[in-house]
Amino acid sequence: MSDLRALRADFPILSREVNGKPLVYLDSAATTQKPQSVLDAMNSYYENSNANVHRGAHTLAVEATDLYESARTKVAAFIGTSPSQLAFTRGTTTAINHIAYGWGLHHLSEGDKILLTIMEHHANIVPWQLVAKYTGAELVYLDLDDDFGVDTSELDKVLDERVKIVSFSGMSNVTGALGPIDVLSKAAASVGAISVLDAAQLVPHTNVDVEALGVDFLAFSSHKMLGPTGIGALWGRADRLEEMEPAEGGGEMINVVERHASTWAPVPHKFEAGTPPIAEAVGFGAAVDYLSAVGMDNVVAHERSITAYALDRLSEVPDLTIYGPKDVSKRGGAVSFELGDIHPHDIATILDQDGIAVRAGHHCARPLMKYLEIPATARASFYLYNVPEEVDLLVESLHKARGIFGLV
Amino acid sequence: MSDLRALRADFPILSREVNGKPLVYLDSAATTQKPQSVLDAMNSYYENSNANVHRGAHTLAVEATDLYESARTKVAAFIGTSPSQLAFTRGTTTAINHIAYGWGLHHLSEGDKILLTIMEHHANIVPWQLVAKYTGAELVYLDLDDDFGVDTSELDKVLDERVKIVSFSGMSNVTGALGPIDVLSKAAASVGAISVLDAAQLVPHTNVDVEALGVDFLAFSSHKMLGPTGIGALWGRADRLEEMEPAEGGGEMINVVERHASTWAPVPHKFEAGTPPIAEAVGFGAAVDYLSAVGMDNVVAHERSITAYALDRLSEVPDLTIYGPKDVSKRGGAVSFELGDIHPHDIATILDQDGIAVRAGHHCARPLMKYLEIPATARASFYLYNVPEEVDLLVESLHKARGIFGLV
Amino acid sequence: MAGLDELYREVILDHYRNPRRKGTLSGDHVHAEGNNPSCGDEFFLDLLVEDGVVVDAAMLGQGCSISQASGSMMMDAIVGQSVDDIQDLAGKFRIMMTIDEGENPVDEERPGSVLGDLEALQGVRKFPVRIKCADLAWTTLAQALDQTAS
Amino acid sequence: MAGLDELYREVILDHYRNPRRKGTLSGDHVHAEGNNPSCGDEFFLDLLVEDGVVVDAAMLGQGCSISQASGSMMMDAIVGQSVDDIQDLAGKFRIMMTIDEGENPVDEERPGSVLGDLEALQGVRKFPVRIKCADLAWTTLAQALDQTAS
Ligand SMILES: Cc1ncc(COP(=O)(O)O)c(C=O)c1O
Ligand SMILES: Cc1ncc(COP(=O)(O)O)c(C=O)c1O
Repeated sequence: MSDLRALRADFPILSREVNGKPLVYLDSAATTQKPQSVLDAMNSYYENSNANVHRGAHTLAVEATDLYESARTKVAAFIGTSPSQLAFTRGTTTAINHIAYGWGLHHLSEGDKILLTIMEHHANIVPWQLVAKYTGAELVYLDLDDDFGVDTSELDKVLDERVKIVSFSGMSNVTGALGPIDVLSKAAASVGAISVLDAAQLVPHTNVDVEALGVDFLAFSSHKMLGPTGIGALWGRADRLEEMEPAEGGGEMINVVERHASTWAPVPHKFEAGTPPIAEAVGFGAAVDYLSAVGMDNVVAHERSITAYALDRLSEVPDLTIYGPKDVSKRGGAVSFELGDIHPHDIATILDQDGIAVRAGHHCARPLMKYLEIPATARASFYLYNVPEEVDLLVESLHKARGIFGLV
Repeated sequence: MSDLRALRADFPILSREVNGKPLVYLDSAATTQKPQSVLDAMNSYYENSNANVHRGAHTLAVEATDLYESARTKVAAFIGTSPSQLAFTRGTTTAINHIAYGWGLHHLSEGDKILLTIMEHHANIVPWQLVAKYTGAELVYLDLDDDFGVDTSELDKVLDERVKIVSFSGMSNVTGALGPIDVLSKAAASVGAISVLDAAQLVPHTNVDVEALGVDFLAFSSHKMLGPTGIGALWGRADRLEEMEPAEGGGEMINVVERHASTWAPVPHKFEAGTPPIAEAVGFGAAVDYLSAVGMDNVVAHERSITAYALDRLSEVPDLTIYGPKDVSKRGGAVSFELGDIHPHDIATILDQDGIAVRAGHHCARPLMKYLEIPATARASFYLYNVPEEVDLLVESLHKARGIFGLV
Repeated sequence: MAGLDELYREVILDHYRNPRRKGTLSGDHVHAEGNNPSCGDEFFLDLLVEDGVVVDAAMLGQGCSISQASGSMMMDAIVGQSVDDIQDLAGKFRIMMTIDEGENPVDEERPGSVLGDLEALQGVRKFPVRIKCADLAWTTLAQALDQTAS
Repeated sequence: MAGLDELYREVILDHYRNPRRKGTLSGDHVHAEGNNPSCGDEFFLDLLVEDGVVVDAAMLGQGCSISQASGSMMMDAIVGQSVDDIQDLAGKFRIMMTIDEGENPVDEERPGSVLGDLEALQGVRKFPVRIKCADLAWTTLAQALDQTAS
């Protein structure tokens, strides 16, 4: 197991106790913890350079603008692209909404189709439902195969020229399953549709070279990759960004504003209306610096081995069912499970008494839950700071839950 | 002069130097500096309680949710309303876009009118241009009177049943002029239109009792009132929030998501799609705590006296023209001016050499600049941490600028 | 672990696993649906009220042990009772479940004397995030009773 | 204040206050418009190119001393020159204005020998945020020349 144990000291929260036990944080798919360097970068911004960006000739404004734009350069470089193709948004959700309003609203008509998969997060469903309602387009879903992967075998049946958008997740936040990026981006291109990748779980946990993925747009969130809340990013192919309209209007994103009409600033600024999340960009930049210093290959190796260990250990627990691929090459570190007839919410409560943080519920993926015919799951999810002992504690606490519920 | 001088020690950045001189920060209308307590609150959140909100049964998730929701309660209380009427947004710009998309798009038709004033910030123009384009509605502007106030004398001429939205600023970020809130909110109501108040400059600088203002919606930003970037708020009358659709779709804002349609969470959650700016909410809450501890009446008194002093001292500078009301009861602390034929950008550069930060440009209010027939202004703006000596330094540096440009 | 023992009492697990009056009513009745979007718990209630008395009731639901046990216990507690008595009971239940509002009506000396089995839910007070689980059935009941009132 | 003296040289203030070739061209010409949205500076350029030579030019603009002086100096420098020479000049200007790209072509020993009055803009390098002011006229020129090329 690639040992990143020493990194734990960089994360202040990991030394706290919960209910008298050391915190065992297994909820990184919801949001990750932050290293001190990310907090330091934001504090330093506020204590030394805080000013509004892009509009000032004074020193602080210049420093703030430089910090903001160099954060853009860092985050872009992290996914292998140029800063001119990366707009900061509030998060994955906002990025997908921007694509829906900025591209979808202008390119969809009555009877057009938006192709999704049934494993999507609400963030990649609801925005499309909204623009579908406004334009008369229709949502179509791909279901799953037996191993929780997206079933692309029937793609032919749904794929035609009416499909204008194919939007799908790179990694499910429920099952951990990787998305068929290659198949779906090519399928989209083959009928002239755009492909949109929800990379909220992908960018934090894999080595992404965005230009090589073949997709047109990609969205991700800072808070799921060691960075602060309040910021995320929208990447687009240069030509797609050009043809996309801004979803929000306001300051910064304009070229010339007249009483009755305006022209837009160049990409990517035309997608950044108003005062941007400046300190958050600085923190996001520090987060990718941190991940780069660790090395994404190490992160991937570490997560794989801890996930493999967890799948292994969990399979020892009687009555436990895992919802997700067993093969670690087909999945990330989000592990959803059920334990007998103990409701996931009860599991989470019992584990919490041992200081263990797992998520329980529909994980913002209700259509998937319905498809799997389960109301909810408990989910443990791992990141670079988790260690195998934490898996052991999880398993121990699950045995305790069985005891409390009298499972034999 | 209400002396808040001692507060300066709470703002770490105020002890820095710029170009070898102590920083004189006169750019608070663009963004304000942050007291240590705001940074501490965010650090403490990240170091102790960081988790995603609303979806978890574990301790950190509960703490994070409590902190997030109690921030909502604080910010709501600060403007005299209940938390159920306050949604967090990315800022004023996003809040106004949400109203434009969430209410405007659904209530405007061809030939309807949106009434604005010519002193609006781009944030209160461009979103309306966007929905006007989508719906066939039309923008109408009120011009200014001789004292830089909005001229409401011709209101009758533009007000009719086709006016569906009246959106205007509570305080101009360029001239400092207060908006005619009472007149315009009543005028809107008289024709069944909604009134939207851009309070980006109002909430930070006055004692706002939102329920008494008579408007339907109100928007403001955290970063202009000692809080962090990345967050702001949208307030609405309860019935208006009910009739407003969500602008963004995603997690958190839903009740039930099915494949083809969804229902929404109750107000205000239906306006908060995705992971919200959690740490930012905590910081925003700490910022209103700070302002409340100082007392908004003291803030207002302090700003009035420093603005009066500045108007006075600036009037001594030859060739200097102020764009804005002279009467401090009609204005806030944003003071725009021209100095002979020295371009505002050159003024800002010269002042910056003395450590003085002022803004130069169109201040995101190009239609106003065009109306005033000036390309740009220099703007000094004040907040609770400014002291009269800083006005003296400003005046001194302006004399120096006259020298460099050979004005006699 | 004291907390957990108080939370997951025997009687709660029994109601969770053997919910009373599971099903639907046919014929005349009012129907209400409740759900907790944050955890996905659901509770569907059918109620037959005649002359101010709940004469029959049925429930369907899914969710955690607390939400389902609370619903099942509620069924036992309301059928055969007058709407007025039920409102009174609901008030007492609400106070019992509320951390800092009013005095807990439960008589600690004589367990079960005030709210019957429902008193087993007291342990939930120590788990604030689970209170809304216990409340779900009762907010659904309030909706159903509102319909009979109008 | 050394920096400010270098920035606001006499010749710059002169060009700012007395811009050369202010106005528009009538008859055949190409037209280009540039602006800096962040500060509001504008520069409108009319260019008459015949047989690869800029034979006439006129400008209108508003903005700071740097942007307007840079434009005015550019007018002096380009009228009567071949497009090739102008491209060469533009390249040298760009290098002079760029903080860390290539070696400054300006001959410090013999001021004015390479770029004429334009060399006065060297002081702008110390004020990075003002570089785009100095560049505005030149990016507008590039647009205008693009039109003559096609
Ligand atoms: C009057 C006014 N309205 C709106 C805004 C936009 O606020 P933000 O950039 O925080 O969205 C500003 C500040 O830039 C402003 O001064
Ligand atoms: C797969 C996936 N997509 C989208 C999102 C939404 O991200 P955010 O809430 O940061 O906007 C999440 C996380 O909640 C996710 O896991």
